[in-house]
Amino acid sequence: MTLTAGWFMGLAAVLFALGGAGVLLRRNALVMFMSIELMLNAVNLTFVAASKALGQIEGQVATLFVIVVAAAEVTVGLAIIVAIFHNRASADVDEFAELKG
Amino acid sequence: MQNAALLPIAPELVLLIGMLGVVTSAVLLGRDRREWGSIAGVALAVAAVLAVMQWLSLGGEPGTLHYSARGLSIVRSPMVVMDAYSAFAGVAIFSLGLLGLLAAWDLVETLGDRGAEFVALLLLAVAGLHGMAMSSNLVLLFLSLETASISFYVMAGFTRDRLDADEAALKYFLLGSLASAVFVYGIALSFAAIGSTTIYGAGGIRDFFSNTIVTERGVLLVGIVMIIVGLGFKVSAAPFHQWAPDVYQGAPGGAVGLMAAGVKLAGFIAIGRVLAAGFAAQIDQWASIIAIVAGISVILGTSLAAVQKDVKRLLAYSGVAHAGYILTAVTAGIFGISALLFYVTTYAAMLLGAFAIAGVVTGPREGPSPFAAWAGLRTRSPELAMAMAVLLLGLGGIPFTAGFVGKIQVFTAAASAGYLWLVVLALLTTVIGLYFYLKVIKVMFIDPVADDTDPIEASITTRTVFAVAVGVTILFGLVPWPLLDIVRDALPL
Amino acid sequence: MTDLIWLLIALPALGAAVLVFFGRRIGEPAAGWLATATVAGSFAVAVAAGAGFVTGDLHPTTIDLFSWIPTLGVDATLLWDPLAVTMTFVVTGVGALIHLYAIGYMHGDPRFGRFFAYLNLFIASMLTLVLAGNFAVMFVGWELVGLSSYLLISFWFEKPSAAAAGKKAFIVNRIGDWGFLVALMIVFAAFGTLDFGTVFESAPEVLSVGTATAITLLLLVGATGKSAQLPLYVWLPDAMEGPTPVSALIHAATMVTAGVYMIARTGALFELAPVSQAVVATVGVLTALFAATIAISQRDIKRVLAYSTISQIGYMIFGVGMAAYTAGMFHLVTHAFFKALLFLGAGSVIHALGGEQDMRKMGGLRKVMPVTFWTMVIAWLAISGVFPLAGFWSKDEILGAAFAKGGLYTGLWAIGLFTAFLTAFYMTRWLAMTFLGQPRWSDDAHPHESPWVMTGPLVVLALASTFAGALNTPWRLAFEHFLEPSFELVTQSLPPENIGVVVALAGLSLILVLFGIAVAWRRYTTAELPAEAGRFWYVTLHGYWIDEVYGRVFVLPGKALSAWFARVLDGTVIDGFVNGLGRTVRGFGAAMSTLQSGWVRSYAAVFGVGVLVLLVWTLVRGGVI
Amino acid sequence: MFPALSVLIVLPVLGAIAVAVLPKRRPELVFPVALAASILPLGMVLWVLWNFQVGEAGFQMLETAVWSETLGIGWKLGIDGISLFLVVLTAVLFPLAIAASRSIEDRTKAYMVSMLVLEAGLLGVFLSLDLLVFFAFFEIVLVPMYLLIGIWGSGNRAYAAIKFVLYTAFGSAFLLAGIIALGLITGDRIGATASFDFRDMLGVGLPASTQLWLFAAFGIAFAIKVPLFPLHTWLPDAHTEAPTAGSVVLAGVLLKMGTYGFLRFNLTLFPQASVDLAEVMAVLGVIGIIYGAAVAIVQPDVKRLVAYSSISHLGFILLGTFALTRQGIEGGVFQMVSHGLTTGALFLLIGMLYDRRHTRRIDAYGGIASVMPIYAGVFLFMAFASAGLPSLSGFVGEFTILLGSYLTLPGLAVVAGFGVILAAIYLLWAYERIFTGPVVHPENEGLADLGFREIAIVAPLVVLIVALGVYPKPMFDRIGPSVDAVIERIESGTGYVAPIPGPTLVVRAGETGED
Repeated sequence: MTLTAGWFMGLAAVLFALGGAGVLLRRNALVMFMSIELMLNAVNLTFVAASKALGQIEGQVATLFVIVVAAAEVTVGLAIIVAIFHNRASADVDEFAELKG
Repeated sequence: MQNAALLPIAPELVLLIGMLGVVTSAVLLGRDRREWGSIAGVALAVAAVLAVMQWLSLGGEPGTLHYSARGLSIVRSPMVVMDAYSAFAGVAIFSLGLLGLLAAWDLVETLGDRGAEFVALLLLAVAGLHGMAMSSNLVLLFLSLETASISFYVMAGFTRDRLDADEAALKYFLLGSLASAVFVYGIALSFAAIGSTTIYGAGGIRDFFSNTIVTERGVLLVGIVMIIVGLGFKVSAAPFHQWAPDVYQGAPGGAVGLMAAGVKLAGFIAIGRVLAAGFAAQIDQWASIIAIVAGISVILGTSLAAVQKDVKRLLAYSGVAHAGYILTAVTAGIFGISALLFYVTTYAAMLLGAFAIAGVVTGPREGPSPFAAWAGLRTRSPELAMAMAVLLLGLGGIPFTAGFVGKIQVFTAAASAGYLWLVVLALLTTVIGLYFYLKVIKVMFIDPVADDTDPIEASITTRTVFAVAVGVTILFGLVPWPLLDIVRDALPL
Repeated sequence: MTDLIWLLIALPALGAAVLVFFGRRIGEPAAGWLATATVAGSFAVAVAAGAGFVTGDLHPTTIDLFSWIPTLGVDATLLWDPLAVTMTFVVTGVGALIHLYAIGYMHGDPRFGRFFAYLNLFIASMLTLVLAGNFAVMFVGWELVGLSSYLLISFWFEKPSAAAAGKKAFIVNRIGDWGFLVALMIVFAAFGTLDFGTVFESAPEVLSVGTATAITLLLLVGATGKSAQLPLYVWLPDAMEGPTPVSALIHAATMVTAGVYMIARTGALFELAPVSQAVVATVGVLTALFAATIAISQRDIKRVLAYSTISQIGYMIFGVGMAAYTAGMFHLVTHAFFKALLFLGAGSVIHALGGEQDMRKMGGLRKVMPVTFWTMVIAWLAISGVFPLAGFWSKDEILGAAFAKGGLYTGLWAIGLFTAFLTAFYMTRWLAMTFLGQPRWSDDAHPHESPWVMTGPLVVLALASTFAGALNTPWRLAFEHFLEPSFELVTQSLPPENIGVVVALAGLSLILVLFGIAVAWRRYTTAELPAEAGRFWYVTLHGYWIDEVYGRVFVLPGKALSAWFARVLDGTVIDGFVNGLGRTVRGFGAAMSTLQSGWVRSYAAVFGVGVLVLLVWTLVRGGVI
Repeated sequence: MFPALSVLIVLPVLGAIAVAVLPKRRPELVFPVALAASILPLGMVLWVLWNFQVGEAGFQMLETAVWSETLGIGWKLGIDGISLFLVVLTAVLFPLAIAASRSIEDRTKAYMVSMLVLEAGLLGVFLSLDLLVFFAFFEIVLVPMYLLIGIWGSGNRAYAAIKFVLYTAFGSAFLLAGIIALGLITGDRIGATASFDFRDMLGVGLPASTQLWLFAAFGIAFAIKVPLFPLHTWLPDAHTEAPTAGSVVLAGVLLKMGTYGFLRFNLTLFPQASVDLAEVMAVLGVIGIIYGAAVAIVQPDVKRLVAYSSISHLGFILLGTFALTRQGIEGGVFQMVSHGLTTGALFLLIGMLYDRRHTRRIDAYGGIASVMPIYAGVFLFMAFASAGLPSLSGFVGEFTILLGSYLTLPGLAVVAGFGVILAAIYLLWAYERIFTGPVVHPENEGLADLGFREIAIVAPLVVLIVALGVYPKPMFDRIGPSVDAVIERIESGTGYVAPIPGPTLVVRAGETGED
């Protein structure tokens, strides 16, 4: 059995789903955010796998951009989470439900 | 044309230079000096002028393709496209940005030395918004979208001391990141199916569809759905809309206008580019998805707006409905683009104006804007009340406002695409729309005056903003023909 | 001269207009004189223009004034023929006298001018009705007399009963008008025109018996309303709330005979519908009997006359119903004289007694009011049908015609004959209770004879009541010949050819009448009024409670239904649905807003579900899974 | 050529602007300026009336300015016999309504601006030949009306105002969908993206099923406006709570937008559907006649009573229209005008009483005729005019309608005739309770009779009502050709033959009865 691109993309899909489940199930903002990072990495895996299979470099380039974006999100995300922790001494997202309705 | 290579990205360059100028001058000037505001303003104005030049350089020939760069030697297709569509989007987005800056100025003045950061972020966000309009490459589109979004995450929480602003920022950030992940996953999957992330050029997405008969379309469809979801989230189409009310309500009154209007404007322009141009060949696949999303949006948006007691939340939910209305035009593919452009530009202006007024009524730093604060506004500030009334009527699609002309167009487009049921559904929800817009008018004009009867004075900047918004609403309601002629020509390639 | 027929209507109409606006300024008695002058002027025009028919020089003429409703082809057309002339004479002649009388009667009323405006309006309306050259114009007059009648009955509107009576009159009339209106619809559909000439001439070819019957029965509905016949007579007794000249003019002499006139006018249509004719005759004679039985026990001086009017018009309807048009019209004319006379006499009495109308508080007025009394004696004999006064000739002509027709009509004749007996009885009772016997009026009443403007008309009318019979006697059918041009298209029912039979019939009825008079005379010229106790008196005094029955059967359920419509159907059902729709939208919104819980993870969940649903739906639709 | 119709629409708008820019410190100028601004269109209308070519069936004084080729929209105005008198009615009622608004003290300026904008909108509705522009005017009317009811109304005004707007907007939603669909179909036929030109649309032969759908879409909007049972419950609330001028305009002109729409659009654009649905519509009309009248009888509020009477009267118009006979339709057009005059006058009169006593409850009055004789006289006149008394305008309309509808819908015409009886009942009973009898409430004793200004307001209506009742020919001469054109259009578009009354009708009825 050879590992075709399909396997990698399947793995990526599983990772993506796991990341999504993490967002839904974890209450800590940081962990949720990490789950999103996991999803982004699943995307990267997909890009790379497809790029390899198609013989296109475009996908690999895309991966770099996604990584950069993920990094940018981290900085901003952490800043926001820190600010909110500063204000409320908690990072539990279930406690932030002032705005609703 | 000489130096054409730089013209397509010239506005972005100007904005980035402006951003640097703002940050450095803020450091140089020190506290309590806000001259950097004019730098930002000039940058935005120059960007808008450059967009006009882009339009003119196309020589009135819609759809002339200009590449900004040859790209990497292996990649034969362009990253950036300059066509009538992107040029029009440029004019609209940069003008909106300028108005957004004016609207935010009251807020900026309260921010002290952090004001410059805010303005810099604003410029960055605007650059990102227009990047969405000119991207030929989906990854660049993602990048632009993230540039704008991340700036907005920060702007939403800029008044850090306020709990609701924090909450808004966190929600916006978490959900926005989630949506971005889905969006970029969609790009990856469509890349896997097509072999390109670029719309135009040899080997691009359009090229692929014109040369290939797609038989295995599973991955492609998943990709398209996820791209729609990602962009649909940005324009707050239901059921991906839930962030919008909370964020709009929690975000500072001075900042929320541009956040809301800008993202809608650029988001729909991107949707038009990606779906109507990029995936035009697959219209039979995605038009019905769009129709469903539009249907859910108009129903949920209006019925939820009908029960709101906060003007900003109400505007957010009505924005969901408006997203639905605009999406009805998307079902017609390329034939709905003119309608989409007309609607979304005028809508953005009205929305920005309405939020600007909210920023005056309940304060530029404040989040919530409950009805109680609006009661009897007519005595506290007849000017604001009148302007708000006009904007609300425009949003409600009353004749002789731009909103009416826009509705006519999007619904005509949808009907011509055969989605008559959607048109009827959407029109019925406009009735509910009328209900809640008039409810606000009732609060302002009919209900007894609240205890707080101090007159409200709007600053010259916000005054300019809602004056322009009201002007757009009425002018393009009475004589929409010039704009109609322009959007007719402003089609993507 | 016929070109100026429009003046007949225009004069009183102008008078009405002037008096409505300037009546108060013109004041008393000038306003009255002005009004009287316009009617007298009309009478003069009528005499001048109608004389030609007596000499036979003139033929029926149609005068087209102007195009009225072009889309229906309806013009404002007047028809000047002997029938119209007859009615015009009655309306303007009797009308002028009553105007004159009213100058005295209404003396001191704060709205003196307004009263004459209304009277003039009535004359103009009535003339429109009788002069109409097509159905539409006739309908105009038909409704306008209803209006005038409403205005005049409720003239003393401060009295709730008067206001209610006026309203009742108009509404009941409207019910009849509905029949008229529907008849016009059918006529228009069938003929394409409403013009009398065209309709009557082409009727035999155009109309089937069924259609003709429908039209004529609907016309009868109209006639029962206006002419107070069964079952729509109920408004007339109440209409006595109006000032007495009104009762005389409208509710005795002229307006209530409009139905008779209308049936006579449309005889060409009735001709084609024998069933309708029988129905009309039956309604007429039954009304005559029915109203006479009620008249017997009434105690109000005017109510007796009101029921008597209903009864007498029953005779006329009976007459025109069986196509005895001349006889019916003849009775119409004579009745106009003696009934107007009776009402004016009653008015004179009421006037003298300061508004008292209860006959039990009268009696013995003979000596105090000699002119009134003697004119009333003539009227009494005339209406009772005593030879040789007017009523005798006209009533017996109707009865004779019925007898001659035979069959069903023999039965009707018998009823009519019996009614003649009743008439004699109750009129004698009326005269006796009012003028004979002992005075029973209250101490503070100071009866006196009325001024000349009131007694003058009495005398003139008394003379007319005495001699009008000569118009048409079996030996000299002047009236019949006069009317001939108007009835060229119809076959009239006539009294028996054999003069001996006529005389015998007349003798029979005269005997019955004298018997009736005798019975009543014995009973009511006593010192003490007989106690009218017993079931018969009780039932008839209350008019068989027909008003109450109508109230229970029509008015109350109608109001209840309306209230149900308003409250339940409109308020609960429809508005409930509408408001419910609004509530549903808001309820849906509220339910959805619970999804908007504020928890970021639930938003993410909704987002995820949305993505999944869209994915599944797209893939299924795309045929992938 | 002189753009008379554009000027007509623009004049009130200019008037509104003029009122709006009046200096704040001169509040006394608002009323005269507004009044003058509403009289100007009346002068213009008289000019139009004078220059109207009698005997011409088509649109006159056409103005065409294409706005957008691609969208097929343009400023296209025209007037024909059907719209002419509705325009006249609008121009006549507005000055009177404004003149009757002296008692408005709160935000007078905004009030007058609303009124003038409303006038422009209504004129636009009747003059537009482009369906989108028509729709724009149709819809814009909601805004000033909402404000008029909501701000200057009485009692439960907020509810009434929003109910009015939502009801109408609900219908408009379908109307707009229908217009868009029809515009696209039309564009398809003439080789453009879309065309909303009414005259282009006339050239499109639609299949019967499409006609049915579009008829329904247009019909719902117009049915709500008319209003037709059971879509009528907005009307009593709106009429009752609106200020006097609002009620006058609402009943006098706004309702006519519905009947006008049916006649102008449904009948001509969807002839087959009109023929197929004629009976249904007529039945609804007749239900309205009886139901409206029946409910009017028991109303304790005099304004509500007149409001329900409007439902009844408008039912007549609908019956006449869908009888699909010349007489019925011409009568309908006539009745639109007549009802505007009589009901407008009744609302004006009620307003005058309301100004004095601030109640509309019937039982708060009684014996008013003794204290206000002139008022009582005028009121009674109007009541009879409304009840269709011959020689007044109401009769001409109803009579023509009934005779015309009997030709095709005999049963319904007969039932509709009962409406005439009921009208007498509710009006006279109300009159009896308000005006006759003794003065029972002491607060009514000192009521002043009509003043000069008030008499001047109602006098023109009295004159018009009598004039139209006695000599309606000039109106019919102008209405007739245009209605004939409508009938011919229905006949040419379907197998329908409009009956000609007279002996031939019997034969034809027999023929059609067999096949």
